[in-house]
Amino acid sequence: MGTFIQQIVNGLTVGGIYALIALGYTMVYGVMRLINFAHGDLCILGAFVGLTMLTGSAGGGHPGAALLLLAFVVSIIAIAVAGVVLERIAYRPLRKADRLAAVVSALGASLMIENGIMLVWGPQVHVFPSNLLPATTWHVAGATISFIQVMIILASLVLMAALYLFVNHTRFGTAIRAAAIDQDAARLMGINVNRVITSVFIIGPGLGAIGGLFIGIYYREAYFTMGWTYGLYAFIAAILGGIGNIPGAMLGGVLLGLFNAFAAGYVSSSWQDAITFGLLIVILLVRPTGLLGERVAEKV
Amino acid sequence: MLRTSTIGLGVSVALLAASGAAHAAPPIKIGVQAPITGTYADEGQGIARAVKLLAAQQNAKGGLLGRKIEVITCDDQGEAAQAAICARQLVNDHVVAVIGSYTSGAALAAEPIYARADVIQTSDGTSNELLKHGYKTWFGNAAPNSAEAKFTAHYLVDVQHYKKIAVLTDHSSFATGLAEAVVADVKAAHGTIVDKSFINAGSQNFSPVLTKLKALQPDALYFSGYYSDGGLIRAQMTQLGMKATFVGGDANQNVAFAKIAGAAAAGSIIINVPAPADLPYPVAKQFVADYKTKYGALPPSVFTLTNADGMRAVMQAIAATKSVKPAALETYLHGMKSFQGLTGTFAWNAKGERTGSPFVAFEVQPDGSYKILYPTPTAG
Amino acid sequence: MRGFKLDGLKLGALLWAAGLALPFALDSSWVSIAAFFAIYAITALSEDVILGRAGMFDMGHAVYFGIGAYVTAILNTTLNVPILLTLPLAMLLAAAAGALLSAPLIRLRGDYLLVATIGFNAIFVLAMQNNPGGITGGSDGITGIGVPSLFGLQLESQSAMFWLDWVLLGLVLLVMRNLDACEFGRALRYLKQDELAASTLGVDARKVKTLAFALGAALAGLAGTLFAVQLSTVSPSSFVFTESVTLFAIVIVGGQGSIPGVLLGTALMFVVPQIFRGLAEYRYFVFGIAMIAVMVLRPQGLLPRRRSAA
Amino acid sequence: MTALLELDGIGISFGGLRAVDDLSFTVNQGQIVGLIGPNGAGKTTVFNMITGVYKPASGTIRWQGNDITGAKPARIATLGLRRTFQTIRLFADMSVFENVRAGCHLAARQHWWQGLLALPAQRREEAELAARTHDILRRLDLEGVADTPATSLPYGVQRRVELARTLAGQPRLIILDEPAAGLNDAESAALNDTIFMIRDTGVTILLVEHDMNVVMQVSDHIVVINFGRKIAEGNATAIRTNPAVIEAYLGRDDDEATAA
Repeated sequence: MGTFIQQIVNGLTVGGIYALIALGYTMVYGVMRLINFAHGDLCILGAFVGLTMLTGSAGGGHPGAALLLLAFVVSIIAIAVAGVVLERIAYRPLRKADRLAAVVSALGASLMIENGIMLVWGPQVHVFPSNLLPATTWHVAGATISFIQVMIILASLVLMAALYLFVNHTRFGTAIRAAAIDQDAARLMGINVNRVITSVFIIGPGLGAIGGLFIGIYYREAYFTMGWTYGLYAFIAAILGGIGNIPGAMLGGVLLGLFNAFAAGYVSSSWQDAITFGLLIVILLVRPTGLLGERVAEKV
Repeated sequence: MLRTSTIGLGVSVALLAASGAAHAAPPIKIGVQAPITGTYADEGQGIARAVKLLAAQQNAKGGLLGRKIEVITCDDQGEAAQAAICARQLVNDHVVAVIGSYTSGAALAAEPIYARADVIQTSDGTSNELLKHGYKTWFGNAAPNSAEAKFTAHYLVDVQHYKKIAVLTDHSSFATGLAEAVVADVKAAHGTIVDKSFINAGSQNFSPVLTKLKALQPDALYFSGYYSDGGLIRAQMTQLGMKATFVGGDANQNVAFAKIAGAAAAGSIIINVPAPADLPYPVAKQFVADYKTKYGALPPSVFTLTNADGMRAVMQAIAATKSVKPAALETYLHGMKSFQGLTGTFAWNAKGERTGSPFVAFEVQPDGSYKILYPTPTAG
Repeated sequence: MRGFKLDGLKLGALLWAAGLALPFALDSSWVSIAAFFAIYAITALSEDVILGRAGMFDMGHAVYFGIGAYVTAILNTTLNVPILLTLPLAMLLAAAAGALLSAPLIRLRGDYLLVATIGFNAIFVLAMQNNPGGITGGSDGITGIGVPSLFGLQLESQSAMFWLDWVLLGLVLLVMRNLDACEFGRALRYLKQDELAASTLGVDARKVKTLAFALGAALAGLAGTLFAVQLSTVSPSSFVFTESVTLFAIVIVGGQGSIPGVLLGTALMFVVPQIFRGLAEYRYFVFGIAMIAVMVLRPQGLLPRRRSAA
Repeated sequence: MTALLELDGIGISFGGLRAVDDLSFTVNQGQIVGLIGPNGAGKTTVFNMITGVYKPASGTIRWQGNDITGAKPARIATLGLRRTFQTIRLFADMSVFENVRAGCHLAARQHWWQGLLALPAQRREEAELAARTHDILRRLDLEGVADTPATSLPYGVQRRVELARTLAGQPRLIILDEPAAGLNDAESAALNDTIFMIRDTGVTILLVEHDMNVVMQVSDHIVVINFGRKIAEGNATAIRTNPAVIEAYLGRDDDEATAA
C-alpha cells in the first residue's frame, strides 16, 4: 500500500512538471496550430537563467526566499521575452505558409537554443544549490512526501487553475479563445490577433520557465540537452489530453507521469517507455483526438 | 558543393604543407575522434582538451623526434555513421593514432576502418564487441568491464557480505555490459541478486523504479551507469527513505556526483581505479592542475584521464621506438610490461584490453572527497 | 513544356552519371560521405513518399530504416545469408512492418499520427536495446556484417560500396519518377490535398495510405541494408527519434514531393555539416539558425515541387 | 422509368438537432431532380448522407434496389455516383488537367507496381486516360486552361472544372451541390445548357440549388424540404403554386422569394 501511494506521489510530481510545460505547447498550438518544438529548450533555458541568478549572486551562502523569488521572476521574464522574440523571428513570417515549414523552423530553433546553452554555460552538468527549500518530509501511509514535491504539485495546480480562469473568464481570455477558433473571424471582430499571439508566447514560455526551474530545483541538475527530452514528454502529454485544450494538457501531464511511474514500478523498468508509448497509441486509437480533444467534424 | 569543398581541402592541405616546410620536419599528426556536440559533448570536449593539452606540453619541450605534434579533431556526435566518416577523414589526414571515441558505439563503427588503414585507436570503450575481431590497432584505455565486475562482485559478496543486492543500469552499451557482468559474477560468488532494473538515462525521474526496489529491501543497490544519473539516484533513494548502500560503477566517479546527490552523497561507494588525487605519482595531480589552469574547470570525468593515458602511451611509444610506423608502435604498446598512467599502472594484453589496473572501493565523504575503503590502504 | 521536362530528366541522368566518377575525383573520406549521402537520400525519398506525397506526418521513419539494417545484420551474421540476398527480405519485412503499424493509425489526423509514429520509434529503439531473443545484440548492436558480393566479386573497397549505393539510388530515383506519373502516386496527392474530395472520386484512402506506408518503409528498408553494409555494424543509436526528425526536416527543407528538393535537402542537412566541422562546438548552433533562415526565406522548401507537371 | 436512387425515411441528428427527418424520395434514371429548400433546410446534409460522408441514423438508401446505407464515399463512387461540393473542392496545387484527370481514378486498371515500374500496359493506359481527360476538357470548353493551376481561375471556371472532374468518372448519377452559386448571369445561363448536355449523354442528375430560375428551368421533378422534412414534391408548375412552399420561402427570406 505504501509503495502504491508512493508511486502515485512520484507520478503526480513529475506529471505536474510535464503539465506546466505542456500548457505552453497547447496554448501555442491552440492559437497557431504550431508544434513549438523549441518549447522544451526554452524551459531549460529558464532553468539556466534561474541557476545563474541563484549561484551568481548568493556568494555561496544561503540564497534565501527573496533571492529564490527573484530568480523565478527574472527567469519568467527572460524566457517570455525569448519566446516573443522567437515568435517574431522564426514563426511570424511563416504564419501563412505550410504548417510544416513552421514546425521545421521550430526544430531549428530547438537546435539553436540547445547549442546556445552549451556555448554559454558549457556542456557539463550544472548543479543547483541544495538549500533552496526546506528538506522537510512527511510520511503518509508508508509513503514519503517531500516539501518540494508538495510545492510542485500545488504550484502546478494553482497555475493551471489560474490560467484556466484567465482564458475562460476574462475579456482577453475570450479573445484568445476566439483567435484559437478562427483567426480571420477574430480579426473581423476587432480582436488584435498579433497581440493574442504575443500574449500566448509570453504565457506559454513564462509557465515553461517555472517548469524548467522546478526541474532544476527538484532534481538539482541541469544540462543543455535536457530540454529535448522534457519537451518531447510534455508534447506527448498535450497530445494525450487533446492538444489545444488547457485542462487536457493538465490531464495529459498527470496521466503521463502516472503511466511512467506504474510502468516502471509494476510492469517492467526495461520496457518503461515502450509501455508508456503503447498506452498512448491505444488511447489515440480509441480517442483519435486525445482525451479531452474535440472531434472536429469537417465542414462540407 | 562536393567539388568546392575538395578544392577547399586541397588549398588547406597546400597551406599546411607550406607552413610545415618552414619548420624542419612535418608534424606528427594525432587524431581525436570525439563527440564535440550532442549529448556527450561534455565528455568529448574533455577528451579533445586533454589531448591538445598534452600535445602542447610536449611541443613546448620540443615535440617528438624533433617534430611538432599536431592534433586533428573530428566531431562524431557519438553517432555510428558520423564516426565512420570521421575515421575515414582522420585516416586520410595520415594520423598516426586516434584518441577516442567516448562511446562504445562510435568506437565500434570506426574500429574496422582504423584496423584496415593500420592506424592505432585508443578509446575508453569497454564493449566486448570491440575485442571480438582481434584488431591489433585497438587499445582500450579504460579498464575492461570484466575486471571491474569481478572486483565489484568480490567487494559486494565477500567483503561487505551483502545478502540482497539490487542492480540498476541504463540502456547504454557500456552500462548494460557492466551490469550484466556484475550480475553474473555476483551469482558466481554465490551472492543474491534480488532485481535487475533499468532507468532511462537523463530522464531524472527515477523514483518509480526506486520505489519498486525499496519494497524488495536490498542491502546494496549497485548502479552501473553515469554520474549525472547516479547522483540523482542517490538523492532520490534518500528522499524515499531507502536504506540500501549505494554502490556505483566507475562512471559515477565525477566531481558532480557528490554535488548532485548533495547531503545524500556521503556514504556512497564508488568502484574504480584510484582517483588521480589519490595516486602516489605527482604526474596525475600535475595533469589535473594543468588542465584546470588552462581550461578553468576540472576534467569532466575519469574517461578524460583514461584517454589522456592513451595519448601519453602513444607519445611514449613514438619516443621509445623513434618511429611513427604503425607496426613498431603496436608491437611496443602490446609489449609494454607496465605503463605508468594518470589512472594507475597498466599494460595491454594481446587483444588490446587494458590489464593490471588495481580497482578500489571509495567511500564519498561528507565534504565530497573520497576515502579508500578497500583494499585497506597500507602505505600511510 | 514537353521539351523542358525532358531536359530535367536528362539533367538528372547526367548528374547521376557524373556522380559515378566521384571515387576518382574525391578522397576516401568524401567517397564515404557521398555513399552516406546516397543512403540518406534513399531514406529521405522514402520518407517523402509518406510525408511529402501522401501528407501523413510520419516522425518515426527511422524505424523502417532500422528494420532493414537489422534484418541484414541478423541474417548475415547468424545465418550467413549473402548481403544482396538479405536486401529483398529487408525491404519486405520493413514494408510489412510499415503496413501493419500504420493500418490501425491511418484514421489519425496530422499531429496525432505524428505522435503515434514517435511512439513507434521509441518502442523500436527500446526493443532493439532489450535484445529480444538475443538476436539484436542489445545496446552494442551487431558487428562484423559481411561484404556484399556480386557475381563472385567482393564489393569490398570504399569505391565499390559507393557504386552499389549510387546505382541503387539511381533505381530508387527512377521509381520515384514513375510514382509521379502513375495512378497510385497521384492518388497520394489527391489524398494529401483533400481527402474527402479524393474519396468521392473513388480513392480508397485506407488502402492507398497503407500502401504508401508500405512503399516508404520498403525503400527505407533498402537504405537500411546499405547502411548496415557501409558501417559493417548496426546499433540502436543509429535509429533513434532524432534521426526521424532529421528525415522529416530534410523533406520539408528540400520541398515536399520534389525529387530534386529532397536530394538538395539531404545534401544540406547531411553533407553541409560535414563541411563545417571546422566550427567545432559552434556547428549545430549555426546549423539551427540556418534551418530557421531557410524556412523563413523559402517556406515551400528550397526546390519546391513544380505546380502542374502533367 | 426505373428507380436509380431511392431514399427511404432517412434521418440524422447533430447534437440533438434533427437535421434531416424521415425523408423519402426517388430519383429515376435519366431524370433531372431538384432538391430545394430554404437556408439550413438540410439539403447538403442529404447529399452527404447519399455520398457516404455522413451515415444516416435511420432509414435506408438504395441504389438500383441494393441497400447502400452507410457505405463509405469511395465505395459510393464505384457505383457511378459522383458529386460536386457547395464550396468548391478542387485540388489546389494541381492544374485543371490534373484535377479532371483525377476523376478518372476508378477507370485506371493499373496495379501500383505496374506504375512504379512504368510497364508498357500502364503507359498505354495513362495515354488513354489522358485522351479521355482532354475529351472532357474540350466538351466543357476548358482546353485553353488545361495547364493552369486550378484554383487560380475565376470562380465560374472552377465550378466547370469540378463538374468536368465528376464527368471524367463516367458517372450514372451526379449530384450537384449549388452549381450556380457565385456565377454571374451569363455563366448561370450557360450552366443550364451544360446540365441539359450532361443529361443528354445519359447521366441522371440530382441538384441542390438556391437559384430558383435554374431549378425551375431544368428540373423534371422537384423535392422541397424545410427543417429537414419534405414539404412538397412534384414538377415545376406544381411546386410554384404549392402554398407550403410559398410560405416556407416567403416566411424565411425575402431575397429567396424575389429570386423565385
